[in-house]
Amino acid sequence: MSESFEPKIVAFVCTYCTYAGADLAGTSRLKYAPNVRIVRLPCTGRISPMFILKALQKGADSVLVSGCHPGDCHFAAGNYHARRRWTVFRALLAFTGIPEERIHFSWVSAAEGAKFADLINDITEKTRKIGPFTQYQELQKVIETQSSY
Amino acid sequence: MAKIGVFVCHCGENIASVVDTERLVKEISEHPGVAVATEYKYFCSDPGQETVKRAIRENNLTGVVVSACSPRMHETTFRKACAEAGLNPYMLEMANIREHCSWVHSDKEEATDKAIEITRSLVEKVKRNNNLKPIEVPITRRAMVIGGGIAGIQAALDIAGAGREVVLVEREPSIGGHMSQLSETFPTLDCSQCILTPRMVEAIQHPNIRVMTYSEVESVDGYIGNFKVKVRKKARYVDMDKCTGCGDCIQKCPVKKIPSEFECGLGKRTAIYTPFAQAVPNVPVIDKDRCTYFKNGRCKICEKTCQIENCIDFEMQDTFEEIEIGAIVVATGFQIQDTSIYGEYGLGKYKDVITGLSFERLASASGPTGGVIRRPSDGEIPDTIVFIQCAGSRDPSKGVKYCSKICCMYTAKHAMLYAHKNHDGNSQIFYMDIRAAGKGYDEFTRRAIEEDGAEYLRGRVSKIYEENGKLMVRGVDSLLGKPVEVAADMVVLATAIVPQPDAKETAKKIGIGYDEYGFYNEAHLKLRPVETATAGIYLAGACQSPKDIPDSVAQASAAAAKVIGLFSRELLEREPVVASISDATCAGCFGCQMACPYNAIDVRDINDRNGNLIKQVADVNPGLCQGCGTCVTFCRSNSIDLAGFTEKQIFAEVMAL
Amino acid sequence: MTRILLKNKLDDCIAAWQKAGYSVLAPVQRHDMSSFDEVQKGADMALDLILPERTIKDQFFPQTEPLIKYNISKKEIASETMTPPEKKRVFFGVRPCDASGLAIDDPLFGWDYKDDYWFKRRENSVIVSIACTEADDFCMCTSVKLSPDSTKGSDVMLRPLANSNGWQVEAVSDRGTALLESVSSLLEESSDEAAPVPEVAPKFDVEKVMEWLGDKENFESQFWKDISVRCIGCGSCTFLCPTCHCFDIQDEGDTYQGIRRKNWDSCSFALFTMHTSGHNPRNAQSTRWRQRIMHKFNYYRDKFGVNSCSGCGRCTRQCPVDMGITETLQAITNLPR
Amino acid sequence: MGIQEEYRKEAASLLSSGEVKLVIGFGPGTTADRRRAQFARTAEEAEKLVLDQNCIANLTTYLVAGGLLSDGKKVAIFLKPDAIRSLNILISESQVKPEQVVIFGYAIENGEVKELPGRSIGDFANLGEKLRTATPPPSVQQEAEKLEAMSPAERFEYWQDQFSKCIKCYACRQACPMCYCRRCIVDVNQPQWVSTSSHTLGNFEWNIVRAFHLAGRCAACGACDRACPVNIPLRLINYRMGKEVKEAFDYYAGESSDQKPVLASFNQDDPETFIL
Repeated sequence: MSESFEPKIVAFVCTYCTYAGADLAGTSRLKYAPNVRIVRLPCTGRISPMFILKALQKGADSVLVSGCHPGDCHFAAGNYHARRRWTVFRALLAFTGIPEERIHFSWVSAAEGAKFADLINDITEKTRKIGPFTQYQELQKVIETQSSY
Repeated sequence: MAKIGVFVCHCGENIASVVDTERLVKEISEHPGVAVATEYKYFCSDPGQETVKRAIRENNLTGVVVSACSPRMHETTFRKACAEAGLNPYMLEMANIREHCSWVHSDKEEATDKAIEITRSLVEKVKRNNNLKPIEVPITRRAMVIGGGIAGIQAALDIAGAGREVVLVEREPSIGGHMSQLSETFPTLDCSQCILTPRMVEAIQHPNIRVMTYSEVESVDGYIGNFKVKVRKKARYVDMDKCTGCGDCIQKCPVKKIPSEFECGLGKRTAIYTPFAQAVPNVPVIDKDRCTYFKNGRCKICEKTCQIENCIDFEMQDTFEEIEIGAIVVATGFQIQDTSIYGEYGLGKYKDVITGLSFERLASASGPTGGVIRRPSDGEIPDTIVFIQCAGSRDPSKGVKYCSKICCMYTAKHAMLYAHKNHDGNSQIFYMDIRAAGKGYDEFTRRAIEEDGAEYLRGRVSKIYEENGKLMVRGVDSLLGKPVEVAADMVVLATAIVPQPDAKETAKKIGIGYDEYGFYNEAHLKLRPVETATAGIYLAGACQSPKDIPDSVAQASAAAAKVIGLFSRELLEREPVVASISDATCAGCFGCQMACPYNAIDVRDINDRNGNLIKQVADVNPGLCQGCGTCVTFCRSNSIDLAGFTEKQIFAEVMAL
Repeated sequence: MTRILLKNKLDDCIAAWQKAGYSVLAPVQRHDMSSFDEVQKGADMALDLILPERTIKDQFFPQTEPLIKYNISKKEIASETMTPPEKKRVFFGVRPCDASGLAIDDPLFGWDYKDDYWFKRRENSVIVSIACTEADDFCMCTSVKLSPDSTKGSDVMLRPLANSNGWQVEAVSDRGTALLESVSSLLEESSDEAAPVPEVAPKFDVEKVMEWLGDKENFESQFWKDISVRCIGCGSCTFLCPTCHCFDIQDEGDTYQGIRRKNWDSCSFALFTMHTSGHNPRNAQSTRWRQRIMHKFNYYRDKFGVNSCSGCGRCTRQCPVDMGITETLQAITNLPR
Repeated sequence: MGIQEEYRKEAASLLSSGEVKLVIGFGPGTTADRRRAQFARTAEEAEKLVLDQNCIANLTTYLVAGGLLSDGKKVAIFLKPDAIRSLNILISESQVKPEQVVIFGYAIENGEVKELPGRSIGDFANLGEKLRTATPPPSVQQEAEKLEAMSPAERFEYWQDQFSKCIKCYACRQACPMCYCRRCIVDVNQPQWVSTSSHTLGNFEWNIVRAFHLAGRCAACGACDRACPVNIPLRLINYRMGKEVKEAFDYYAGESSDQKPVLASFNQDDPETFIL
């Protein structure tokens, strides 16, 4: 893989836990890779599989979905619903050939600033290793070209 | 056309030292729809906010992005500023380039690129923000307190004292709870009944308090300010209004040998009974399962004894009442753990191995022994009592992981009471640690040791067995590092405090969260300790975690203060982040209804002009909706959307990344 | 004596055309589907099919086609037209019904506005058709007054030899003549007989159908509701039709750039006529099915003098619920008058 | 009397007594082995219904089309086990009221039509267990296993080849009884989550979204697969999703009519091995 490859990572997070966890990473001045872009949602229950597909279309090399630990959801059960969807969606993506190592799921609480920072570093590193998600990005490129006949 | 203002904050050096704010401003001002982009040292300062306001007015901005700190920090600040400048406060987004950027990255180039992308993405989002209005919900200013122990009584009295109506629901025949069973209370050794009974009487006589004993909450519907609580009033078979509390029926009842729950089985009661002499209300109930009439169809001696016509009514049925309630205080209390998990301690096998709560009854002047501490087996006064602390608490393998918090104190108290009543008595206490934090608490345990001769042995008890009429307590003194054996006449186990056996079902009925044990979850352990995650429902007492009386009372007053605060307004304003459903496209599968954690989704009929049903659709009750968006994601036809986080907004946000 | 092309010369023929700058496309069977695609040799072709599942229309009017690229900046939206490709193509092994379909659609694409995307491709393509020797239960070219060897829309017509060694070759247009010229050395004279054309019994009386459709009284007839009750409203018949030509224009892109595309659309879809208000003038499947039939056998003829159907039968052959044009037109034919 | 005759007779009597307004069954199709849906409204029409081993379509699709049941009247319908599963799902999703449907149940075993006794959905309650243990068509299972044995890149290529064929005719959606939405997500253009263009990317999105929406709701009737005019093996994905909800949540779609939708419910101890 070329050394200059900087993966693009899109994270969909809930505002009460993981967003706050990322805030804590900030207030604790923990350093992590700048490759992640965070989209804030009220709850993991709000995170639709469509978000993940669109992020991939927009060139994300990895996607992270993260929220409150089970039992800690601000909205009581949003993360339990989310967890079921993820299980199914993850299997679906895997079956259609979208590698599991490009879609990450985690629980990061408001107190886990360090976990958030480590997670981003880890995902960045792993994605850097497996390289850009060219397969999917190629599909986008095809759209932009006229058919040959 | 969108006219967005972008305000890039330096946060002193916090942002500007890492992010090239000048480049950020330059690039973002080239972004379509950005009318103004400017930077400043502290936008949260007064002059900073003034700049924002002026920019809104001068440019007729349609949206504002403040690139600064976390929205959790200053969203409210800038929303207010927007509102003051005449812009709908929800037309604001915060681009978090501090916590999520400058504080966590060091490479200036990369951090600046990231800051630009974060800001752009939120500019695209804010273009699609909608003017929102806080939701106003009317409040029923009547509270319900569930549980009539000391916490419930305290909360009820405080709320009632502030002039608001309270319904106090207790499932036992009398209010009073566990505190009414206690003999004396630490650390002052005042008589529990003496300090509690006046409160009980005050509660039942208070014009603002309606006490519903022998009643249980069946269901809770609705939402903050507007709950509908269904209460089951269990058939008492005695007319509350007619009974004078003379007690004749109790005297005459032929079934006299029922182990009294209140006396922990150490005393007896009748089939028609009040749990204890000072019961409030002083109206007996008939124990249907034990009553001869209910069993055999014959007896009715109580009815014949009763001087008042139709006061005892064997035909009485459970009745239900639906009550409109604005706020709920849950004070359902605790139970003690069933210590038979420790087979080696022989609770149940040896009559003289008892729980701490039983000891309270033995020590109580109103108890079965009149306050003389006697062995349950033969009524002898014991010479040596062994107390075992942590008999269930702090034991991940057999008991519970947590500390039950009150056992160190009450064991010290027990040793003291024993010493005061039996000067030659010898008390030996096996303990793990002595946790006596609290006003006057450590002094109290010291007193037990130094003045009342309590002997503390650090170590666990491995076995209790009977030998020559003595209970042989075998354990290890871990300070000396050698086995010890004590011959005791009685053993008292400091059993763990656990949630009520039906705590989880109750939580589901009420709609609140609970932990792995069944203790109820507070909204935030430190900052919102008396609120639950469900707005309008508060916690008091040991249903949240093991507590002593002062803590329970303090929390009850805190919960009451929350309720009183809520009731100080006629209308409740709520964040308008709620879901809404499109009638036209809803397919009526009602999966959203099942997925909603708040029961906020109803079925609504759509009729034609003649009133014929066309279809049924799902409908969000904005008063109940908390805005999690779980339904939005569930909806296959994309018929649900969430204000503040609409599909369009998120799509734009992602497409701008 | 006629000119023939022997099968063993086909590869040379392809090579010659490729040398002359043509891409050669033919029916191929790939990924469990038959359609027109580029081939390098005769063995790549699936010439034994009665018809490929996809039509040749796809190659002139693709299912999705980019028209304009645009870039959004603060000052302006810059756009760039994506011009249709001008690659020269030979289509080999086209069935007469598919070739006819192209001819039927020509007037539509050249009517008030000359659609370059269609005509650039038409002008640069030579259609080498092969007459049918087999038909199935769904074929209905004769019902729409075409035949298994009609030359409409073709530039060259090949008739399979009875001995299966090759084809009789006949140029039916100037473009066809020129194409054959380039491979004249590969053709030979022969007296071998052509295989007989299959009997395709007419399935309906198109004259009667047109007459009934032309009667305004029948527009609101209960007939439409009854005949379409089975229709599930998918677009497979329209998308597999060699003459259906409806499209939609869609912008696809992100915040900064995008592409305006021409995508197939179908009168079978409820969304096709849905107004922004939510009102839908064709709000029942029966009205949409009626539109399809009326369009093909009434409106189109009114405007362009030809029915918009070449009788390939795909609409029934591939219909998930076994419907199609044939059943409806048969029913109209049999209606009591 | 064979089952075809028996059902014809009963259908005719249901219609003539006015018990049902319509019988949805099968009739002869264009070719000898094709059967098509037949809508009998009179006893006479009912006498012409066909029931043989070629009657494989899942007719429940018609129950949810065009407000058929909105007048509250009853409809009789010919259903084989997979279609009964579909009906269970439709009932559990409030699309069909069970009391409105009279069922003529049948199963095709070794090329023969067997009667499934019972007329209302409740009579088929024990079918769930029978279906649960039944394996999907071995060909589907084998093909899916073959795919799972591939590397992700190979699988991606496989689906890329398959999805590139998709023309977005939505025959899969229209043929599926579970796609009863009044408006499909693909028809939402504000915002356009699924691109309507039938380029491969758009086709990926569409097929992934549809498979997701069918997860835990597919009765494996194969209607989508048969409907697809370009032969995309859609059943494979749906089979894989069915397997996932079975393994992860012990959920078998359409087992009963009072099931909770698998993605609208949860267990606190659902598996989560993949969550960091």
